[in-house]
Amino acid sequence: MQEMTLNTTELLAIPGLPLLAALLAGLFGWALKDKLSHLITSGAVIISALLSIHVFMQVLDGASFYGDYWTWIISGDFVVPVGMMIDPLTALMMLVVTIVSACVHIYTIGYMHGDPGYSRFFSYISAFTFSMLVLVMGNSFFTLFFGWEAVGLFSYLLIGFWYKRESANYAALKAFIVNRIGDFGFLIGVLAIWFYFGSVDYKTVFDMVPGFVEKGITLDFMNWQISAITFICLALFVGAMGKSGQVPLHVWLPDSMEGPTPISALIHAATMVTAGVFMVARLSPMFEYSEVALAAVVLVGATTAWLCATIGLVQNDIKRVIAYSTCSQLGYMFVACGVSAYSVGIFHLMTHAFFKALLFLAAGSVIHAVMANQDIRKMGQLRKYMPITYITMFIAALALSGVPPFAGFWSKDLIIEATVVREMGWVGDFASFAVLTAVFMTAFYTFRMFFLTFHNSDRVPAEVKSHVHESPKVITIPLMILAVGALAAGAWGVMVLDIANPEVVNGYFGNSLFVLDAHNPLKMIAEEGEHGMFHFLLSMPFWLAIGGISLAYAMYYRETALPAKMVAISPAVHKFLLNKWYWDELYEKIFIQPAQRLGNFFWKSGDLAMIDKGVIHGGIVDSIMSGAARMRAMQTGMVFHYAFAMVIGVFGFLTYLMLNG
Amino acid sequence: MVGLSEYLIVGAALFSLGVIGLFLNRKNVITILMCIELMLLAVNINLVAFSHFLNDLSGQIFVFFVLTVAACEVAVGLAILVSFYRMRGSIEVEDINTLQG
Amino acid sequence: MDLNNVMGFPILSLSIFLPTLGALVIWLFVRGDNAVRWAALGVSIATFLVTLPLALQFDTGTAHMQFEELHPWISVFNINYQLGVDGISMPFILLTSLLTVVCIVSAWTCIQTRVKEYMIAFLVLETTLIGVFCALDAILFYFFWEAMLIPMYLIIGIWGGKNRVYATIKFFLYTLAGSVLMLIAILAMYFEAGHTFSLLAFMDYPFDFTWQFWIFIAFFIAFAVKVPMWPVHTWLPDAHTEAPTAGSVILAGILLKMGAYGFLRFSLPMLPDASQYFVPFIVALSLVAIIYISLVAMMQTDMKRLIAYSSIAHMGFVTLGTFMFTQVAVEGAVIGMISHGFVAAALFLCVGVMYDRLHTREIGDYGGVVNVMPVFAAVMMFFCMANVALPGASAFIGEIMVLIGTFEANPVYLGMSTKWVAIAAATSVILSACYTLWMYKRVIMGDLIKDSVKTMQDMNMREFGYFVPLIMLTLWIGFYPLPVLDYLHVSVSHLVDQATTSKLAAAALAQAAPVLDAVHH
Amino acid sequence: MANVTFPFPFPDHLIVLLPEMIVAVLAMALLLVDLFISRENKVWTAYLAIISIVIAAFATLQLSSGETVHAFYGFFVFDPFSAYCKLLIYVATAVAMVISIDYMKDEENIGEYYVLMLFAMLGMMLMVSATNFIIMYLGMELMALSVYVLVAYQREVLRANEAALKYFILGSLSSAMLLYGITFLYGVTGSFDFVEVGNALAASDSNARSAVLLGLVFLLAGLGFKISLAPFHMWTPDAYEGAPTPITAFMSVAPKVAGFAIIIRVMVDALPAVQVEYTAILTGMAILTMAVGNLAAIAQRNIKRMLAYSTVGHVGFVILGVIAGNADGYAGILVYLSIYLVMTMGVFAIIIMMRREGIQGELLDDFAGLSKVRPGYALAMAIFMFSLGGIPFLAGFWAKYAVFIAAVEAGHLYLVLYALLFSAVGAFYYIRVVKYIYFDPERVAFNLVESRAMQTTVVVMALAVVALGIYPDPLMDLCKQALAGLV
Repeated sequence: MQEMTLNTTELLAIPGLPLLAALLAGLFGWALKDKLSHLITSGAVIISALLSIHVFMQVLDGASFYGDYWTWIISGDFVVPVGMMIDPLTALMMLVVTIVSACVHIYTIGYMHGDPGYSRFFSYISAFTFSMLVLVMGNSFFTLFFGWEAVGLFSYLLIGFWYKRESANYAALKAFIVNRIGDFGFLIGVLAIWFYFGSVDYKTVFDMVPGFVEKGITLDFMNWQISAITFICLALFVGAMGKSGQVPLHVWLPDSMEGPTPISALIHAATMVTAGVFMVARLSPMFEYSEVALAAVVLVGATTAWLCATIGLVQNDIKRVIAYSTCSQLGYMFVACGVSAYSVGIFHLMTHAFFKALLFLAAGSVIHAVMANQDIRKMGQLRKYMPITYITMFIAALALSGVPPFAGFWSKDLIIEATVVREMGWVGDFASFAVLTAVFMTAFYTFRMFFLTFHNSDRVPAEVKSHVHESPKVITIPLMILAVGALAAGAWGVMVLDIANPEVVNGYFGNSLFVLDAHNPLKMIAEEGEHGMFHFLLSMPFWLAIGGISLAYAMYYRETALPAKMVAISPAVHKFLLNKWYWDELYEKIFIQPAQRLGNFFWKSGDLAMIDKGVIHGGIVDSIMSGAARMRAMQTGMVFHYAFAMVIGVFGFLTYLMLNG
Repeated sequence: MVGLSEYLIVGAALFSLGVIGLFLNRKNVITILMCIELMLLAVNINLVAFSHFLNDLSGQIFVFFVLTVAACEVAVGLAILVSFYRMRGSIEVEDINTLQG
Repeated sequence: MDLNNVMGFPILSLSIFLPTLGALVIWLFVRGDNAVRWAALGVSIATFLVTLPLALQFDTGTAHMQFEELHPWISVFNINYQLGVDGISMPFILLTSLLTVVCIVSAWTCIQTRVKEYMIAFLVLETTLIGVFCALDAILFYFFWEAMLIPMYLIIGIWGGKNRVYATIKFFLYTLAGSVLMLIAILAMYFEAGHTFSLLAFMDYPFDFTWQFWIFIAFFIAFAVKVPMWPVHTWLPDAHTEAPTAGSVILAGILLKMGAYGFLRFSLPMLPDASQYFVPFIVALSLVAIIYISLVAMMQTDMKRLIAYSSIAHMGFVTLGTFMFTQVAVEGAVIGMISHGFVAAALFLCVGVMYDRLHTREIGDYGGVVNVMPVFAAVMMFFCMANVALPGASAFIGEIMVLIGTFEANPVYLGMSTKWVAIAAATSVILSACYTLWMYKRVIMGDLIKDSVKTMQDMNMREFGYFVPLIMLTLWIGFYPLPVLDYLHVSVSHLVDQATTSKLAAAALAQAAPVLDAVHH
Repeated sequence: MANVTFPFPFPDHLIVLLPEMIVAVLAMALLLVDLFISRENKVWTAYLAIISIVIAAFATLQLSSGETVHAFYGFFVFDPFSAYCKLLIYVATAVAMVISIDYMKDEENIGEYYVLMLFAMLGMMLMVSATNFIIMYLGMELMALSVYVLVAYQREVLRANEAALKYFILGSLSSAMLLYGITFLYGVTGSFDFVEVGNALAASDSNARSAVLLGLVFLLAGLGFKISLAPFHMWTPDAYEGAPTPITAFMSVAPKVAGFAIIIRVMVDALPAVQVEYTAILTGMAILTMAVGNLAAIAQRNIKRMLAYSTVGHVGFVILGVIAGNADGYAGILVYLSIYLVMTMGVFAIIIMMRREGIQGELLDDFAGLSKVRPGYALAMAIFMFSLGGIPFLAGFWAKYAVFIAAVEAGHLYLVLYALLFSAVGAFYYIRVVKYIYFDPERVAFNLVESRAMQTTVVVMALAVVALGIYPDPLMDLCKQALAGLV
């Protein structure tokens, strides 16, 4: 069967153009001036987006691509080829990445206007786009890792973009290091994959997995055994946790909001943070064979979904609320993957990309309007000033809450159903509980934020008020484009991509995802019963979402005393949530401080006291010095002592000879 | 009959006296010179005794050399001592102590 | 076309002695600081050009020594002037000649006193360093190895910081104490292997285990001091901290490699059984270097000291890879060394750039440097990221190869397979990020608060100029390491063969031979 | 007594004594000539003395044919070994004279100074050519008595007198011990001739064993004193510090050469039968010597005293060649001594120049900052110091190498390890001098007393150190050949 292949040049151009643009803007930004910088980068990314759409169309028609371009490392058997693998999963990711990125580029023109680091910023986001594309388009674990690290780098650079702000620098550092903890796991996974499969490209490895699993190879640590495939999957999943902000590695994601808002939209909502989900989906041929790993994915995802939602309930920073919702939604995606509904997870990834990017950009628009204030307690009634932002944000909020027919509903509903249907023991029960309650909370905090921002009473400080205005077109147009996505992506997914169709395994994704028959949740959903068009009216998630919105309406639509009363009921709980479950403090206590103490101990007690002072100085140098002093003292200057020494010497040697002779 | 060992014992005794005198005496450098002479005397007794019992003249010839050299040695030694006395004003052994350490 | 084979052209001798000849000319004939600088630059560039053909004409198809030269030197003791390079040593020669150019340029303005002596010291140092990598005669090797101490002692002592005397004497004595043991080991091998000092003969001679054991220990101490490995590393932070910038560059870039190179040249091929025997020990020390030292690095307040500790940690990877006896790991170790030559050197240069402006190395004295030195901040960011071993930087290639090689080496030590060693070593991914970026944050990022920092000027073209080749090389090896790996393949696989082929059977045979003869007769 | 028959044919090889005769005659002649040289022209005494040495050297070179020639009924030998040692002694004496010229020009009766050096040299020449304990003793005493006087030459300096007195007392003690030892060897063997003693010892029965051992220990004590082996070294620092600096230079090289030469000869010819015993004793002495010399030097502030201890340390290394007991070892000793001569003379030349107005120039502090004012001397001093420390590309490395490899060959691996560790310890005080020169700021002005002769000495010695460091082959070859007749 002759498969349609894609045009190599076109494929190369998709990541290539942003890279080129980034290099131009980065190296020659000083010469290009602002306008040329943003033209080059935005132009490149828009072309990339168009090409991606073109590729996507072709892929829809069944085209694909798999090939190596060059070899990165050769050493003995260890060969690292670099190439591309374009299949439906990749194509969809490219689509999401480039479109969101293009929107963010355009948006940035307005948002970052006048910033001293203007062209640098464009250079970074273009380079980020390149890295993300490498991540999704690559055909081996090494390209994945390369992209993985590169997006981490640009995330770091962009979070710390406003380098004058101490908090931003701290957040950037934190993001990088927490991500590195994940990368540590990823790296180990890659090592193990090379070791067990002797290859690092997807195709070879995936083909070998079933046979490998049958061999039942285990890994020993002391007396403890673990199946190799589980080990690999868990190690890789640690990487995914780091990148996608899953508990307990989620702490960096809310802090990353210190970066400029376009970044929050692009990197910390739509694309980079979803890389973990992408990875799990991409590696579905491996995860499918490890029940333990899948359970871990579900457990972590569900915990995150629920835990971050609770924190989101009480946050006052507009971006942080959205950030916690991002964590939470990522948790949903992982749950989806964990219950083997990979296609649904990716589907949610896509819809989430649109509505969350929109949410962030709209929030950015608000922040822009109120002069960089992010505290929702100091907003209110903004709908009067910025109608477009208001409407687009409303759409995004509904989408996030999971209200039909907005995008989020379709995907989230499927996830919840899949979770409920799939039998996974206590993990499954917990996951079902978590994803359901989180729906309620999501709806509540989203609309709490929404109402406090656009309704409620007008709490905008007077000096800011004169400045509040609707954002310029470069900002609103991307909002509108994304709003379309937030509106329609869900339905489009179900209609066009066949996500919910139990008849076609993985729907649109086909072979790019792998599900064991026994795991296929969509089939299980189908077996549960017929789903009509208005089935949602009977489903729990829908009503939970409505309930959440209603509660938010009751408490926050107008200024009421309810919130204060709620706090008064259980101040401890409120404080606990407000302080984000004290994760940061916990890490400070159990990791950072001990590490610093240990470092200091090793340095002061180990290097300085023990080795230098103890052995080198105290032991060797001191004994030499005291030996020298003793030798010096023996040289008394008295002739009779000298003579005595000679005589002693003679008799000493004589005695020795007589005794040993 | 006085045998070789008796001579040697005398020699050893003299030599020991010389050595012991050398480092027990802390008063006068002259005494040290005398101790050295004593040791050389012991050497000579040994040589002569051996020479006699071996029937070999070379030992006795050596004695003459030793005597001559000893004389030279004393001459040089006394000269240095005089020079030292001029500078230091003392020939006590314990006063020869500026160089040390 | 091999220059050597065709024309008998002594390219290695030329590379070794050109710098010293240049130094001699400068000493005798060049007057005036600026003239000296230009002359030294000229000499170093000429040396670099002379070493280039080594790479261009290198035959990657053979593990034999190339560009060999052999002349009797001290006939009484059968010591020869024997030079030659293989794929393992050749890159280091180029690295040396390149870094010397960088060092000379970097010292252009910051060395104002005794310029002539400084340049001469560096050129002489270059001679000794290249000599170490070329020598195929053990005494010649030792000769260059030790001779290196003299210029280095002077460089740190004369042009160093406040505490330079302590640092330089510590450096000198530490290294000397280590290397006297190497001399005794060499002498022992000389007698055991039949009165020859040829490294190649040592490699072929079947030492029995007792010999290997003790010789290995002696070599190990000498090399471990140089690498340096915990717990004989404490000279390095002091030496680095006090050395002038270029001194740190050459120290980190080349001198540390000499130790690991020694392992590759002596321990592995000559003493395979002892090397195998000591693997758990060395693995343990390497892990200590990676983890313990990284934690120590994190707590440093002096930038140079921090980078010095980071060097030790990175060299932990090198020793780990070296003693895994797999092709990938050993090649990774070599790449790691080369890469560290660029990255650590560049980081020291970065500190040097700042030091030239504020004359302090304390992290706390900086902050917000990016505001006044954006280009510099970008360059330093690049090298910090390279130090963290981000893919795309040369360090990544080295580390990943070492990890891959370690993971697959797969023997079991102390009841644990090397997989767990690889995993423990991989924590460097986290730790290196912690100390490097934390420093970067404190030094470069932040608002401009300190008045002193406000006065700093961004890099000039000269300063930028010496970073450019380092950036390009770091990226080149990061993205396209194949050319370098090509040099290594055959030599390393030969080395791995040697290191994994036990000499004990042959040794037993050799000892039994006289007995057998006696039986026959 | 009419029929006296000589046990040998009448001496027909007296010609090989030509260098000794030249030195003896010219020295005595110079003593007379000196009376006729006016005070201003006293420098000519030095020149004449040097010329005498050159003539003697010329004669020695002419005579040396690689053959071993005995003279004086076998009391005296002229072989390549003695010729080489004599050449070293000539060089050491001549250089010591060259560097004396400026230093001693204000002394009274300077003529006798050079004559005494010539006599001391004559004593050493006899020592290296002696094949008989009598000649050995006479040579040794001639040398010692002359040197006692030379040490005390600055009569108005207290410490010079004190140094001489101490040296004299202990020297006499050691002579007595040496003689006492010799008497026992004589008593057992009935001869003073080395070879006959050797043969007789080999044949002697075990009854005589304790007498032999007694003789051996006393003999070694006496010989060890001359070359400053611990515990018979204690005169060394005091005498070196007190003596005029050129004499210190002279003493730290020439008598050592003679001493080692005679030790080698005695060991090879007379004592092979007790090699195990003397090796044990010498090993003990070597261990002590290396430790004492290298450690005590660290604590010194006076560079002459430091160099005295350093000499002790070096002697500890050199003696390894004797312990090795093979041709390589003896050749190594010659290599070591040759190189040591070059380094030491260079160092002392610089130290002498450091004596300037009001400053003795003997303290380490006095060298502080030398490199800034006189980079050339600083470089030379650094070269000498690194060389003394045994760092390669300088000659000192090969010196150590030559004896160590012989000791390893003889199976003394641990001893060599010990020696190497102490050479690392020793490096500390050498590089500390470099530290003063290069790293410290100057504290006092440098108005060096320079002369063409001194400068030449420094330059030649520095160049020699570097040249021998890079290509020591000819020297090593020469030393190997010098042993041809001996072993």
